[in-house]
Amino acid sequence: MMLVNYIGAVLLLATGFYVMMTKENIIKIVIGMGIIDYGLNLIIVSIGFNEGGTAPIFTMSELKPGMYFVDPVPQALTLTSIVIGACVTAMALTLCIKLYEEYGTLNSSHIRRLRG
Amino acid sequence: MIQHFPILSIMVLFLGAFLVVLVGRSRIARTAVVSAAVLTSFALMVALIKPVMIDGQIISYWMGNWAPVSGYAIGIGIEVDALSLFFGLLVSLAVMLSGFYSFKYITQDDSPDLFFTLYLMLAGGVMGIVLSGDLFNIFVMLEVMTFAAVALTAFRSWNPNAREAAFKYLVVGSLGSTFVLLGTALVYGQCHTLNLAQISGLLSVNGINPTMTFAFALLFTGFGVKAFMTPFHPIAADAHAAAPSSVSVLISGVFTKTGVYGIIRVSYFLFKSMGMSSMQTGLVFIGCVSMFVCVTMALNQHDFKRLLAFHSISQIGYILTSLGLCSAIGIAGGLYHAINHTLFKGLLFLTAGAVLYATGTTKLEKLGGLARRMPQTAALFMVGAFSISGIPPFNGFVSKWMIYQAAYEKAAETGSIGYAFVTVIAVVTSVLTLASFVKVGQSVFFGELPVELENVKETPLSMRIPMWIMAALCLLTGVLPGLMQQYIINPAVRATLDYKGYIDAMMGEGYAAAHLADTVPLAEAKYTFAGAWDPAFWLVLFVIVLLGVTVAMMIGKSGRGAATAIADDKHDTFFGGEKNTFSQVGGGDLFWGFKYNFRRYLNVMGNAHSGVVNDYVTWGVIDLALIIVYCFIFM
Amino acid sequence: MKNTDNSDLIVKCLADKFLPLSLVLGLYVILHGNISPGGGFQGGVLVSSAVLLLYLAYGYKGAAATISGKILHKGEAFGAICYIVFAMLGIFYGFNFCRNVLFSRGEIGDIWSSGTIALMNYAVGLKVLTGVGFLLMLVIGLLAADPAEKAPDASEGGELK
Amino acid sequence: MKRTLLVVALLIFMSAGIFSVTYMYKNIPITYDGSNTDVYELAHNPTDYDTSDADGVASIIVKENLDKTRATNNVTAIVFDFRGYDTLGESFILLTAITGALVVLRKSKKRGEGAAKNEEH
Repeated sequence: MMLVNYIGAVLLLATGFYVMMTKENIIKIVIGMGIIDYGLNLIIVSIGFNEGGTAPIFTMSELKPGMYFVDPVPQALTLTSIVIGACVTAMALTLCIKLYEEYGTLNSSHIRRLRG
Repeated sequence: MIQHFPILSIMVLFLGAFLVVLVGRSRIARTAVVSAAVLTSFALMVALIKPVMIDGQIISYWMGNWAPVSGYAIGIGIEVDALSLFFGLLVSLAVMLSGFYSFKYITQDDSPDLFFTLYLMLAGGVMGIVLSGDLFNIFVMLEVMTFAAVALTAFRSWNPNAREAAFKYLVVGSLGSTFVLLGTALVYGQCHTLNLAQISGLLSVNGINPTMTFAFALLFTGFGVKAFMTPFHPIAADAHAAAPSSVSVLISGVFTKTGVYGIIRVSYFLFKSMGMSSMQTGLVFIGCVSMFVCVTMALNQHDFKRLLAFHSISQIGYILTSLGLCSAIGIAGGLYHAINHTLFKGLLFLTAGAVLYATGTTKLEKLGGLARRMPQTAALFMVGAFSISGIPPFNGFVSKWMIYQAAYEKAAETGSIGYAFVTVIAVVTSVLTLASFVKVGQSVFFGELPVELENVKETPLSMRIPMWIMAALCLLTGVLPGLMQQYIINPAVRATLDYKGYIDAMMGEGYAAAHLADTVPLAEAKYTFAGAWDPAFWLVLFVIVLLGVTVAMMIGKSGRGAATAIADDKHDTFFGGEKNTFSQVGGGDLFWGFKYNFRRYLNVMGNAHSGVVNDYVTWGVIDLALIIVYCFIFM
Repeated sequence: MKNTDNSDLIVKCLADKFLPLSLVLGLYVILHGNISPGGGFQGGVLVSSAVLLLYLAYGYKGAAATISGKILHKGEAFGAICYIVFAMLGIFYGFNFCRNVLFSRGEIGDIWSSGTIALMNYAVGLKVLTGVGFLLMLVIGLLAADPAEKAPDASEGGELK
Repeated sequence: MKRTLLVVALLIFMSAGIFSVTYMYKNIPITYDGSNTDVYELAHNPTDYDTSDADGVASIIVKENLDKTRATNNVTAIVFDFRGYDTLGESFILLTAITGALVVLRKSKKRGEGAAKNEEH
């Protein structure tokens, strides 16, 4: 079960890299960065998953003998990583807006004043 | 009390950042807040020299008192050993000097409150990285640092290149963060903990399996992005050129050091891969490529700051090379070069900022003859150029000598021709560095003064003082290497090579002995110097040469030589402001022969630095793939 | 995008009804963050969605008349300072940074059962609701701006003349 | 040429990644083996619960959480207490990103003095 998640995460990462490497539209590059974030979040949460575990909350009335939790640490890490991913996207999109204003294009092969 | 110092020196920077937002437009309050923050941070770091560097104490500090339970580190730890403190001192020193410089420098831009907020965030993030003892926390602070650096790169709204540079920087930088986070996740999957000391212990018990090899490659490449090692260096050049100069100081002197610090922690401490000769070869190879490629790229530049940026990465190549040699003198040379790099590179960027402040441009073709108008800046530039080119008695000489010696000893020890070749590359790079600084000096400070720059004035005193301090430190660290080694470098070298104390301080006494039983130290933390290199002699020699030049100059001016040579523009060279009538080649084109002969190579490199962000990502991913393959084969 | 100012009556009415709801829901999530799923971040984002509702109903001018970007920016810094101060309470109490003091009051499951965790939660809530609200204000300001006068809101937090 | 290199690099990344995660799935024990931590027992008797055979930070955190911090939501306890410092950093990131957006979006302005701008390359 988890193997599918792991492999899916690796494939998501590879897709993100592919998008970032080949797509010339800078908005698509930002989308590629987003895909990479999802891959990362998926792999972190999957590392913490535990077959048959419940949400790690001590609600006294619902706990039954023999129950166990999934790993809460990766969930906390994922929360942090989601916020960081959102910040990356926000920052990159503001830069895209400005770049479009300045260059009149979203094509990354035309946004290349700095070279050589 | 003393155990609170590291966290306070981080938090004081962040608090300063938020207070700057709150005080808003009041200039005096802002200056006071920023000065207080950077001074307190530096003072707290200096106060730690005595216990950590001299007494050998290691400060471990658990956030919220969550000390390890049943041998597992449940909280986030801050740990300061000599290596962390070494980088902490470096960071806080550069932040302080550059911060004082920016008070005046930034008056040419709007919204200084935002500038100082981001500036302090960048500083706090870097401090957070080098003092942290937790892998995920390092990632978080890495992101704080990256965002602040990206925003500061885009800060100059009047610079049309700033947004482009920032976007490239953000894309490639987030690629590096991705690698670091993926590596962290895989390490958590293996060790079920995020504490550096515990990971180090558990990894040597469990051994290296394929997952950990993959994680190592990812972490190494991720920190390599932060250090701008070779396939990632174009973004560094863009960012340095677009950012305000005081931020360039931080990006080159401080930001890259976190990458170096991360590489040391990952390869020496976490995975202990530096014991393998294959990994040493790999790091030395990366360092040499960075060193050589960037110095040749620098020869071809026409922008002052962009040229300095390429030199910055070239010097990082020196540091990586000598760290890859994995002998005591190699590490000592690398760390010494790290501190020198921060000082002389900071000085050079600040002089570039002074030129930009006074003239409004950094194009080499548009500058010239500034030595007469800005004599102090010119002198400071000379100090920086001498230091970076490794001319005694300045500090670059000492560390470069140590690196040459380390490479040569490694060659003698292993009997491999490759390491001897490394020495050759290092020396050649040093020569090329000197060559390109001759070019910069000729085209910025000497030669003919353009008409537009007639009214240029020397920069204000508040900008010159930090530069003079840096220049003095350049000379001091060059003249007093014994003192530096005894109190700063050698403890850090010992901490790099013998990390059992670090693990014990973090996880409790005996943890290292239980987990690292059969690990032998990589090398003995002792070294001696070869050759006649007592810096005092060099200082005396330097003073004699300086006196000789002065005397010759005075004799020439006294008119005695007028009988044989008529005083005209032709004999007026090298003090700035002379006419270009008698020189066929302008300063910016000084090495036309070299450029012509190497035009194929330079064309290839110029095309590789295409400026398209997709290409940079592609080089990065290809580099990652190469490192993965290398690690899977040899590790 | 231009005609958002004279928007529909239905949208206005719905926004009037839903704005308090989203505020209450967001504040509930912030205030109960330490004992139920959610927390400062999620609740803060919920509250800051009020900015979007205002924008949908009344356009950028309506939103800017109600909410001051400058205050939001300062509020964010204030929230961050509060967070650091609550974290530093540990040092004042003789423990380490980030130490949870004032806990062990009340039963497990009460709001006050978790000491400074709750306070930090609220500080993060304040920080996120102001921060994300400010970000949204910036972006809708960009959407609403005429090509002639770009991003009038951007001067709110910065020091532009 | 570049295209080929790109595809090869991606294939290397994918194969190495899939190999690594498969190895991790097969040979490395999962992080927090639930059967070792009976949370029902723990919830009713938090102080005496035995964690000597811990298999990761998680089992200790779950136990210490109920014993010491008394927050019922483990994730919140980790986010704000055990790893509160990370959350601090996370909120710094948010503030940095927002300040960065403000810096990028602010109106562009001419340089104060010295008319020459940084020209095109």
